[in-house]
Amino acid sequence: MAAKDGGLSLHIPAPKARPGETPDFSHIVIPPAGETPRPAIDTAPAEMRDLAYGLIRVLDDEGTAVGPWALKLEPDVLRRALRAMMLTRVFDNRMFAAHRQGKVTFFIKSTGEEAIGVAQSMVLRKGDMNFPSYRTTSFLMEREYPLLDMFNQNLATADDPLQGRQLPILYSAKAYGFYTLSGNVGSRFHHAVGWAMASAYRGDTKIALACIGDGTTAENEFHTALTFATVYRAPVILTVTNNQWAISSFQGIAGGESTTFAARGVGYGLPALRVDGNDFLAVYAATQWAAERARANLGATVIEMVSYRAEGHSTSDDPTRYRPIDEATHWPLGDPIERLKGHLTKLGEWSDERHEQLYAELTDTITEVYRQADAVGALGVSKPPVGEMFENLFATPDWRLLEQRKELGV
Amino acid sequence: MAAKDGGLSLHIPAPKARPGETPDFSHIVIPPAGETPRPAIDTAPAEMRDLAYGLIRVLDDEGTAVGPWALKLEPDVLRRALRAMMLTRVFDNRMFAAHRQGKVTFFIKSTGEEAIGVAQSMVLRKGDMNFPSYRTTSFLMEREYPLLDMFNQNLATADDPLQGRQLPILYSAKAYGFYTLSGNVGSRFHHAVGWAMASAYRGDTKIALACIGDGTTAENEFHTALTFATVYRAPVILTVTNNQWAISSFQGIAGGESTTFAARGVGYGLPALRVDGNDFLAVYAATQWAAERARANLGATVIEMVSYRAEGHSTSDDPTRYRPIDEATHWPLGDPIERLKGHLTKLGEWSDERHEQLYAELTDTITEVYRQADAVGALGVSKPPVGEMFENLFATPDWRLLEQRKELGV
Amino acid sequence: MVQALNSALDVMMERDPDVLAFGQDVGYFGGVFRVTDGLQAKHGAKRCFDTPISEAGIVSTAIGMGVYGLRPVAEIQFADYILPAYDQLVSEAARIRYRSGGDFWVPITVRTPYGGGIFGGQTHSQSPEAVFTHVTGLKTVIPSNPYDAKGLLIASIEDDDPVIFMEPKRLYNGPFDGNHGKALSSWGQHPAGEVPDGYYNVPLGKAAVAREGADVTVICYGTMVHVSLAAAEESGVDAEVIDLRSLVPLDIDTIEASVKKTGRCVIVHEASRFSGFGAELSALVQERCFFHLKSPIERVTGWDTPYPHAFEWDYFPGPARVTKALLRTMENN
Amino acid sequence: MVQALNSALDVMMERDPDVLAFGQDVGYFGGVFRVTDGLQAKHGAKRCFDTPISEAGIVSTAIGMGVYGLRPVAEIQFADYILPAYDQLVSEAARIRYRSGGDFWVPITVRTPYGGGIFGGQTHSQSPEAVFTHVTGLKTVIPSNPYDAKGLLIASIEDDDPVIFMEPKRLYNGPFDGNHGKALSSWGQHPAGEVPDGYYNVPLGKAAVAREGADVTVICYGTMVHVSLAAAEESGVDAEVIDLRSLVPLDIDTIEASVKKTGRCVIVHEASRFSGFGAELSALVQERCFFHLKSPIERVTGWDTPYPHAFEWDYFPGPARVTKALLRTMENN
Ligand SMILES: Cc1ncc(C[n+]2csc(CCOP(=O)(O)OP(=O)(O)O)c2C)c(N)n1
Ligand SMILES: Cc1ncc(C[n+]2csc(CCOP(=O)(O)OP(=O)(O)O)c2C)c(N)n1
Ligand SMILES: [Mg+2]
Ligand SMILES: [Mg+2]
Repeated sequence: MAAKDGGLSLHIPAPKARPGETPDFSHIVIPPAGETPRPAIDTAPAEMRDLAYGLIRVLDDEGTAVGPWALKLEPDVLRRALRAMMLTRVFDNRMFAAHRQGKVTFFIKSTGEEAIGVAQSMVLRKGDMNFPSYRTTSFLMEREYPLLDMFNQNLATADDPLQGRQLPILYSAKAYGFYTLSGNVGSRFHHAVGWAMASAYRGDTKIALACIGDGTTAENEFHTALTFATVYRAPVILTVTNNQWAISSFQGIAGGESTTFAARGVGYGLPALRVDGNDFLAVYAATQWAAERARANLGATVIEMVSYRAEGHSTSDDPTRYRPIDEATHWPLGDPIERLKGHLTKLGEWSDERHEQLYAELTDTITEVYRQADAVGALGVSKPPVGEMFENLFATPDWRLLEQRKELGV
Repeated sequence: MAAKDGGLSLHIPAPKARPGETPDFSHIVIPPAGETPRPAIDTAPAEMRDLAYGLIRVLDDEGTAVGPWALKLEPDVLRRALRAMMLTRVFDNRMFAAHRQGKVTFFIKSTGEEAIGVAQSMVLRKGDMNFPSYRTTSFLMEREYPLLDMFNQNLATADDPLQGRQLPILYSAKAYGFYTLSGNVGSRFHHAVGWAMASAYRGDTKIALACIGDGTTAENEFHTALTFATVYRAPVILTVTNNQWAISSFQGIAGGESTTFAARGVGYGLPALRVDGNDFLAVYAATQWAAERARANLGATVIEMVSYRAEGHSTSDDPTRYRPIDEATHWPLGDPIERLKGHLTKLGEWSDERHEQLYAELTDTITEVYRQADAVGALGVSKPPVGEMFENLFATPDWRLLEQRKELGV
Repeated sequence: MVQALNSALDVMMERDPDVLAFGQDVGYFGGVFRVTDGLQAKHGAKRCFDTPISEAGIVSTAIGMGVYGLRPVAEIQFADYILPAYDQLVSEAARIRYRSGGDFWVPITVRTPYGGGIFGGQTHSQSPEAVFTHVTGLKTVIPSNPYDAKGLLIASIEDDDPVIFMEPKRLYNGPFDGNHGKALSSWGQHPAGEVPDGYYNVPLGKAAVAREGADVTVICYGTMVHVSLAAAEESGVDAEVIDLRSLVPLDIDTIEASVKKTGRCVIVHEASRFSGFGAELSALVQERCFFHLKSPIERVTGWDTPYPHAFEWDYFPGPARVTKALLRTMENN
Repeated sequence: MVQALNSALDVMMERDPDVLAFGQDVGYFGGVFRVTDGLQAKHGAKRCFDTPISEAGIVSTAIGMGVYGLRPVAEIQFADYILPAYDQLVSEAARIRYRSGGDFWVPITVRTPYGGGIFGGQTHSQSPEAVFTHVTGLKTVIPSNPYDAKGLLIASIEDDDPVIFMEPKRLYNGPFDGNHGKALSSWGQHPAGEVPDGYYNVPLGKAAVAREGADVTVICYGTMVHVSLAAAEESGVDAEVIDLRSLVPLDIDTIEASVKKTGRCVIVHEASRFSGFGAELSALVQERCFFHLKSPIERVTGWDTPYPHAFEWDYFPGPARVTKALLRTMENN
């Protein structure tokens, strides 16, 4: 490691494999499912630091739920989760196709990470608030956010619920417990802490949850959120989805080369769980544990969801330029849909046929709703009234907005 | 902890004692001197996480240096350190008096924290750079920064080396390895990391050191500095001086209620030491250990110096309004000057008489140099040429500065 | 003015349980300028508390609380230290209502002392209003006296959009006209120093005419109102002095009417000149009153340098510089 | 323009071992706009590398390296994301030489793509130049064509003070005059699209006259240079179009001489209007050319709203709006 002639040298982290090389995930240590203990929710953070360096897993290789984190969830609940994950994937594929057809200029998939949003949706209650990332689509799917509204926004049709103001994927859905997204990464992460503090201030029972990517943990808000969360014991769940990649930079560039992201939480005195993010049952159980802590006024929890971004960062990205083309297939934690399917099948509550049939059904639904939105007219064919540009900046527009609107004649 | 009627409640940390109450430092756990192991510098951070929760102490209650962190320092070196600490204290007192006399509007003492800057100065080599806080005066004292320049700047006389541009205490002394200070707390902490990366980039042997207060760890730079330091393994020592107070807020408001500040470093995968900051020998040994790591291209270390701000935050502050008037006398880690004096005395290398005599000598020196600066004329009596206001903004002033200078007629 | 601001907070905390105040040293201690003095003792630690030293975190917390439904009042200890929170204010607070189509909004107030004249040096003297006025979606308010300070702060807290509330710290304990050699005066003797106990507000977006005059319109705010009034007296020029009170929304009607009447305009602010708020005022006046102008619009401002410790009074745009501008502007008829 | 910028970096990395480039996705991948393409492969990972997603950290790192003695070139992926680094740029980079009495200085360049026209929505379209031009101690540079882009970037890297180098992303792959219905054109056909291979520089602080004219002076920069040129043709007004190239330092002489010649002035920028850089330009022109002005100085700018996704072309100040302003300004004689 020392430089030639005894001088220092600058270390630049690099991933194990680049295009043309063989994918290598040997650094991902995977303990057997069921092995990690589940402490009582009122355990002192100092007594469970190990959880930040382990990996909570429930589903074993045979699809059986094992160990102390295996909750008893009804088959109906599991099927509902599976459906929301599948719907997300079908929706993402439909939007990707829309991009190739030139209907939208931009889109982001969450392929491989669908378990997370679904579990969050199921654990959070009405009135709680998720401060999501742009890969939290499956949360809205589980909550049955209207698909037509979703397409209308993505296509920026005349019926866009956000009046043409936002890029595709950047939803806002207060009634569904889904906070307003923005293109800036990270900048809403701390709002969850403020929101949770407000709930505690009011003596309310609502809790908040926030999502951030591995890459984005480097932003200021990650630090301030953890600091304020620990100081005021805010009832909030702070989730890092470590999908191994930012855009073209791997998680080592975000500071994951020599420790875990869950460990950050330990540094602030917070309980921190590290979870197999592609194991729906593990994600659900960990989120549930953190929610119980928060609701019991025991404060914040950090959760690292270990997952893999199976596709490009967005439609603007070409991952084959910076990682092996087949890296996704080597990812050792599998695919969340396949794993939950396997579990349900093992339980005798699901089958290949029902799976295929559900895919077909969801595909039909998505095709039909997309058709309806497209009939309204994607941007270029239709768009919301231009006057909307001058609305909603302030509660009441000032003279500048009134004059400018007049100048534009809308 | 749960709120009435089962709702949440907001936790607001509060110190153990307010004015009129009995000081209480029972939460400061003090292991015996010599107990903490000293790992080899190339130990993996994951194997020495405990150090972040302990307290490295060398001097025992009898003033004997014990344990693996007790380096063999020559009595001359120790006397030199003692002298620099005492000089700092005499200087601070002289400036405080100057404030009471209306010669300056502002000043900051470092009473109780003098060991830190002195040890840092001794461990760093010529060419290394300290990115200090406003309580790092003793670093300049150990390096024999000219006292007259120091007074001239503090009094903003016509001979002020910073041309009247800076408040008292905000020195800049590149030639002494002391980076430019500013009133903004924290905003230079990460510069040390960039500087250290530059040294590594060049294949140089220089290292950097940065200082931050417990309160200021909440600022963005603390996070970005630790992130970049871990990613690029920058040869830098990142020091947090936990003197228990920000201005009027105790370290619990900074996130120190349920963990240590050293633990933050652990979260980023960095080695982290927690040190008795009033024990000169411990501070020296820990800083030396971190410097060796950095020089061996092993990367950054976080050090928490546990100390106590024995006086007000600054001349603008009145600590009796928010903490017990006698809190300082209850501080369990004592005074750094007294402790080093005790050690030297125990070694037979120092005595009460020599101590008194040195104080008298240093007081004479300070009195004399202060007199010289005052003869030049404190702000109001003399000041640097007003034209300086328009210099050094850019390497070459543009027309705006030239025109404005003309307009002011200077 | 400190007591007026304190009273505004007290009155609003009394009236509305959703109002709370926090910031560095704001709780037990009552703020380094004493604006929150006594509020923790009276309303409890949950309603008035200390925060970590993270301006970004303070504003983020306020935003999160605001979207929940509270009306937080955050203090940034000095305006010089508000920039770590700049991204939160610009990219989040200012944009949330717009980008969410009205789904969420941010009824927060961020108070911060600004300006020089207290020997604060480069980092306790700045006037960063222009980096806020450019931001669509933020309001910026600056009072010049205790009566307005209380009324405007109450209006800001009641406002459903984010307000940057800048307090001229040199006016905290008395009016100051820039004649720093003179004895200090207190608000006791000043007509606007009298502040009613209870609730009242001064609406945002309405300027005050601090002095009526026929010959030149002086546009100013904060400390510079007093400097401009002094200059009007010292110069003998019959100046109309407009105290903007809020920069956004701006009371363009009052400005336009006055300049059309006087035909001359001098703009005064303490911030450095280039790209300062005076530039926008100058551009607007020129656009709207071009054919009424008898002489060039002048700007009297801080220099395009930082605010250096030893040269405070050389930097501060005092009455002598305003007087010169008034006289110069009168040369053209 | 992408190749020109790439060449500037390559040439400087070749000439000076102290020049290095970093930012998000800048290393192996070569930047999301490909500006650093091939530099890591050619110069090594230590000279061109990826960073964590922390704009504040990127700029802080650059400052630390700069004071050490390197000449780092940092990329901020979109100008919309530069604000987390705002405090570092304003409170540190811009002030270090001054406050240290020349003891330390910061020879860094911060590159960032800005502006709309690429369907980027609110957070990939902004033009935040005015929040930098107000900051004493920062330089702000904006090229409008490949030749200038390379020469100005080289001059910025060589400059001993911090430079914000804003790249009009809509011009990356060809000139664009705002007529978004027209076929795309490439730089190949454009006279300033030809870029010498080796070293040259275009000095900071010197504007270019993009079109000589007698009747109105148009002041603009970046994408708006092409829009203004199109408007000059479309309107039939004999406009003199000044391409500022650097906003700070500003070439006031060229501006003043032109407006004194034409007696009319239109200012065009894409940023929102209120407190934008156009305000400073308007104020300066008015102050210096008052007695030469035949009609009010006009500003054609983005609206005082965010840049909404679906209304990109309603927001973008295109040639039709500039044409209207030109014709309006000609009404007064
Ligand atoms: C403040 C800001 N900086 C940079 C970007 C550009 N950007 C968009 S997504 C992204 C990568 C985020 O990676 P990560 O946090 O790991 O999330 P993931 O995409 O993997 O879910 C970057 C750099 C941005 N949108 N906002
Ligand atoms: C960015 C910024 N925010 C706030 C302040 C005001 N301030 C000055 S010192 C201080 C307390 C710092 O406490 P700590 O970091 O513990 O350092 P200490 O004074 O104890 O050495 C505060 C809040 C500042 N100077 N800069
Ligand atoms: Mg990621
Ligand atoms: Mg402290």
